[in-house]
Amino acid sequence: MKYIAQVDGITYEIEITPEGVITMDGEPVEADLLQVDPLGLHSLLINHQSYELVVEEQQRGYRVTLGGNAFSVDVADERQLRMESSRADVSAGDGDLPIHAPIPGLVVKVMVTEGQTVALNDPLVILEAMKMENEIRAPREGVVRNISVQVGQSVEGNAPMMVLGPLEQED
Amino acid sequence: MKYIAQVDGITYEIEITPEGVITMDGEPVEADLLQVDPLGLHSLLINHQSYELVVEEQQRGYRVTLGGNAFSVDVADERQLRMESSRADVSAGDGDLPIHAPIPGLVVKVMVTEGQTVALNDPLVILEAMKMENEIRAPREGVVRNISVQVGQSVEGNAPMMVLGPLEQED
Amino acid sequence: MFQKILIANRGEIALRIIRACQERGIKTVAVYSDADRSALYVRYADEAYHIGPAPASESYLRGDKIIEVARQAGAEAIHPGYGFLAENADFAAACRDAGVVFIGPTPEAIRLMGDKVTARATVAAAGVPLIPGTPAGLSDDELLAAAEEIGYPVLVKASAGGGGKGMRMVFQPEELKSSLAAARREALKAFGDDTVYLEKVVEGARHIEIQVLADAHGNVIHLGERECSIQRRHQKLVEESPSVVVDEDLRQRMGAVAVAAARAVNYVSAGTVEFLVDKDGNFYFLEMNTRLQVEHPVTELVTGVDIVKEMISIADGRKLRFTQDDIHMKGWAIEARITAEDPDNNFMPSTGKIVALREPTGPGIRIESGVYVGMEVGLYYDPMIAKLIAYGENRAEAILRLRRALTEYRIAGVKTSIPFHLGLVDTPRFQWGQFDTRFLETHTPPVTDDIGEKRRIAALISAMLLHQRGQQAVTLGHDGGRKDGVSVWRKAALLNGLRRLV
Amino acid sequence: MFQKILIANRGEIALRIIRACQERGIKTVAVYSDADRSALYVRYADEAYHIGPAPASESYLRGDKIIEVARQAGAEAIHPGYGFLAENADFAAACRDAGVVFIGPTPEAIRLMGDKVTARATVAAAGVPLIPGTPAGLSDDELLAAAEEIGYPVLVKASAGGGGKGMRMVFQPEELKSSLAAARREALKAFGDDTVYLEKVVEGARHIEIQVLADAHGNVIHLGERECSIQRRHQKLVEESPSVVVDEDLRQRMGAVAVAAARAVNYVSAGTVEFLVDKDGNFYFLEMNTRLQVEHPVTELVTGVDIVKEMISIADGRKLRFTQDDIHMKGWAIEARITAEDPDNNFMPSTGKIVALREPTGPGIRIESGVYVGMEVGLYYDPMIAKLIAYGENRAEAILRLRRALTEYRIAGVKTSIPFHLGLVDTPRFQWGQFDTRFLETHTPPVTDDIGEKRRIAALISAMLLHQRGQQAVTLGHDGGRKDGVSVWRKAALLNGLRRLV
Repeated sequence: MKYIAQVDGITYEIEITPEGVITMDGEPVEADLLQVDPLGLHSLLINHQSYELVVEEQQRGYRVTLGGNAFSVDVADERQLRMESSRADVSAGDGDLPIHAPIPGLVVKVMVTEGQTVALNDPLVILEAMKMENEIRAPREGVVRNISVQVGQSVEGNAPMMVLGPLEQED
Repeated sequence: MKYIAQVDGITYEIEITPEGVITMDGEPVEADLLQVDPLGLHSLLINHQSYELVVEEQQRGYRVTLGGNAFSVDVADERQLRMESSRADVSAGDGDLPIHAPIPGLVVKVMVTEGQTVALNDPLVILEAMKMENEIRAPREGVVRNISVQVGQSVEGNAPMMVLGPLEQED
Repeated sequence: MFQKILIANRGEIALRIIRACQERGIKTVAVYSDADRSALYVRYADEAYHIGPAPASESYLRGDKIIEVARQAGAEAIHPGYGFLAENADFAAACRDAGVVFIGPTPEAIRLMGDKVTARATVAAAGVPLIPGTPAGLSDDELLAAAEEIGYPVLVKASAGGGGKGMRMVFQPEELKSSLAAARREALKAFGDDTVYLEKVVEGARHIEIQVLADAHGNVIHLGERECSIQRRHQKLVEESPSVVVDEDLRQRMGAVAVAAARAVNYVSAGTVEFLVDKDGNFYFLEMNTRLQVEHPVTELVTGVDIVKEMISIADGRKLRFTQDDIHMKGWAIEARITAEDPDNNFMPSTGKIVALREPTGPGIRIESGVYVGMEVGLYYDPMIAKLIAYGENRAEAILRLRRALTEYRIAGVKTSIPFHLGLVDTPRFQWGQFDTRFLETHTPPVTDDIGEKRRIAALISAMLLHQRGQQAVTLGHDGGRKDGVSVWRKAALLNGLRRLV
Repeated sequence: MFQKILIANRGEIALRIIRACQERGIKTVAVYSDADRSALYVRYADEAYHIGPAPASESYLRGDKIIEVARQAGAEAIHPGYGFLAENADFAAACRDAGVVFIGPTPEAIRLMGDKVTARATVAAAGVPLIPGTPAGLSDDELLAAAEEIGYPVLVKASAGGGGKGMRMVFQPEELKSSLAAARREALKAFGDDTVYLEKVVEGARHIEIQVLADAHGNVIHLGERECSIQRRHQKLVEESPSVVVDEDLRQRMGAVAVAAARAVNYVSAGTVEFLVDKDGNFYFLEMNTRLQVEHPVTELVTGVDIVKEMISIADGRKLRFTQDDIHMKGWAIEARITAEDPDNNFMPSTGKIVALREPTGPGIRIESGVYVGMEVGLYYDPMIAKLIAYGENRAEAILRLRRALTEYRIAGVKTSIPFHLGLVDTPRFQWGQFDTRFLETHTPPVTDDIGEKRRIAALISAMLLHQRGQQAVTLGHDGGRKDGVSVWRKAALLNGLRRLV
């Protein structure tokens, strides 16, 4: 069976035979995997290199914690992917970028208005959480649209706050 | 509902109303119980006294670990007990005491023969485990019967090894 | 000695105080909000009382409720830890009025040191050197003028401040107005008082503080210095003792000044006098923290003095067991604050449930932690969830042990500052001790360089787990179908090895 | 320095050595049997190799396999830990022949000290005082006659012995014959050699040992003493450093003798010279352990020297970094061995799966542990699963910290020695330091006095859980139906409180 795993936008191809023999991106891998406790702690030996990982299940795939870093892995087998791609929607235009609240918090200040053009790293909103003010900055340039938060409002983590549209084309 | 709990041969009566109000052996108890993690760790506040306990389920009841001590608690509600007692067997005569291997191990020496009379604490069998010899001693006086182990044999934990019968009556 | 002490705090520091009490045979009373019913310190205390909902203002800041619990439980003294009510003079006074011993300084000393302006005037009179700056209470325009005189960069500070709240560094005149506004807004929210003042920025300055201990009989000693220059937005992240820039002569001079500052307010209990030390070894008074400090363990490790137990003895009216001559520093200790923040995302607070945990142990490692499996890390309280302290023969060994312990830390469910600390200990300038309080503004510690390898492993294990799930009909059980002691994976690995031999 | 070291051991000591390597930047290779695939040390090592089935004779004692793994993995040195191959001269020689550094003494030194009779003759020639006894190899009848001469009680000891195996104390002539038989049987099984000898029992004796460090350049120093008199069946249960009966003068005299003993065999690496000290301060050589000792952490804590890291440096050919004058003992350290044994049932080995675990932390506590949730504690290996070491300013503080840490220990799934240790620290004679090696034969530490209360609580929680299960239709979830932040139990408690007010 062939599996496709995506982490941080990078795609890996892993093939596993019914006997458990593994090939990763064309290279054979000698791996021994063991779940240590019911909490998701795993021990993995790859070509005798020892790794300890914590694995949590997610909607599709796993959240893997390894040495202080956490990775969200989207994994599926080939058949699954084929079925999904056949009914995939046309993806939204890549010009619109929704800005979500990265944490729950209190909106202390909204620093932009609709229609305003912002540059990379311009401050958009100040969210107060854990008694500290956190500046939410623009992840790229764009035009502010659909501001859906206002000062004094509490927002949940991941709540949409506004949309960054594409810069006006000069044509 | 009334519950009967037995620990180390001691019986406790606990009554719990549908609202969760608790009476233990006639005394009211103010208790707040919370399971902390999926491994069975519990926090219990009794009249504001704080206790941390690990609870494992057993066939009937629980194994409760509290501050280095582990207790096997046999607990049932009244209805259950009533049903059981109505079909209870006549218990075995209290003269026969089976001697089980307290641990798995290798039988290094059998120090008694069938028909032999032993006193309290007389050595019966030497079991080797974890590279140490462990003497299994008579838990009371009696006459040795049905020895079912022999030197060189490996026994499982809790395997029957022999029976201590009652001393011959002088009448 | 007290029979029972109430701890008016939560998290790791509550546990720290419980341990000190247990080691003195004193019973402990914990108080908890709705968010902390299952907390470690609640489970480790002898008694626990609920005091309100999660927001601190309705629970841990409710001095009245806490004193009431102390009465009800029969606690003779209250230890406030740090934060919450620790530097609240009114609470200390209310304890006194209620006949409960407040384990800390007098309300008067807290009040004198609590207002930064009064504090500076008080210690200056005792001969303590100050940083040039303005008085408090000036208008924005007056402050603009004063800033020109002091010279940029200047620091905007809240008069009632502490912990970096309401603090801003300003480099150019045109930034000052907006920074004043932000600082006033934060200060008003945090302390109910938007008074600010300006201070000259001591360039290349290192944050070095002196731990003092004072009893009620007029004896005051110091326990040497701690260096806390590794800060982000004025929040300390790493602390150590001793400091690479403090030699025995400077230590004795700073220590003498710190003792003088404590004497100036008739200080009693443990306290910390904070200084900035410039590159020429001049030092300036910053403020005095009239409480136990987060970073007290590094001092405990190098001096062998248990500061929390000494605080309890002092509150009980005992004389200090040490004179200054009894205090000797041996070895080196470094503390890393483990916070629920995402260092890869601008230290945004990270929330969630702790699903797995294994804390480092072994030689030279001390953990002060409030974390447990099942814990919900929320936004109600400070993001610091644990402290990792490494001790060694010298600074190099302490750093190596810290590094080793950081790689051993297993925590899943929230993002933490661990990757930041791992990067920091691999930074040559940190290793060489070459840094000041602005170090993190100019030096971004390297991120883990093996992130690509880790990503690959995360992908691999995910595919293996998905495969395993598909095979579940054949290989049941959480050990991956290990029935004969050999998993399907190891069998495959052996097979693989054989193939290669062919 | 070595790039990679193989650890030929398992459990807590393998982890201890891995940590030392990591702190020196050395990669580690673990080896494991079928029983240890999921062990902590396997997970914490950089690499891990399977070496055979669970029985030690087929895995951890297979020196040939282990050397082969070292070759395959490119490890330049092997640390044997304690037990298994640590005092196996043939293995040390095989390492040398294979071009792999054995981190320990030479095969010659191991051989000289390994045979107790040769060892005694060798150190006696160097001026080390011996206990009166017989030569080895006498017949039972000869030994019976010799015992009459030495005077009862006598100790039967295995010539190839160690760790209390094959050792018996005999009080009366009529017991000697059966004790000799038992000792020979145990010795034959453990060492493949049933040679025994007799020794006079030094009454009121305390077991006190001196840690030595020797480099390959002829430098030998000692790191002071450890007292290990708290023993059960010649197995150490508690160790401390310093000892209450050793003053500076005795320490220097014993230290000098220990250094002389080490020099007598051209000793290199860390080693321990064991003595019996009688009530008048006379001391007699017992044996020299030519390896790292289980109880080495107490010495590390009071001297600040990391013994394992020094062993690695010495094996690398480096000179000792210390002279005798650099070694100063500060504070007090006590170690409690946590074993999977049932102290309420004659210390029977306890097996099972660890279902819950929380190890103590905080000030002055060091844990060396191989335990984890999910671990199967079996009968293949030594029952010691962890070591709890408490350090304090003085012995009283160390004991109080040990006690505090023992009460914090949460471990479920197997019975452990923790209740024994809790009883011991509450024994006045232990607290006063008044004990000898036979202390536990005559003094049974008190069992927990609140056992009745604990039993009652166990009964109560069981009833509550059963009740909760019955109510499950109403109150789902593992938090006991806590939906609004208040459990059914707390609501009831509040109700209860209200009723009482009425």
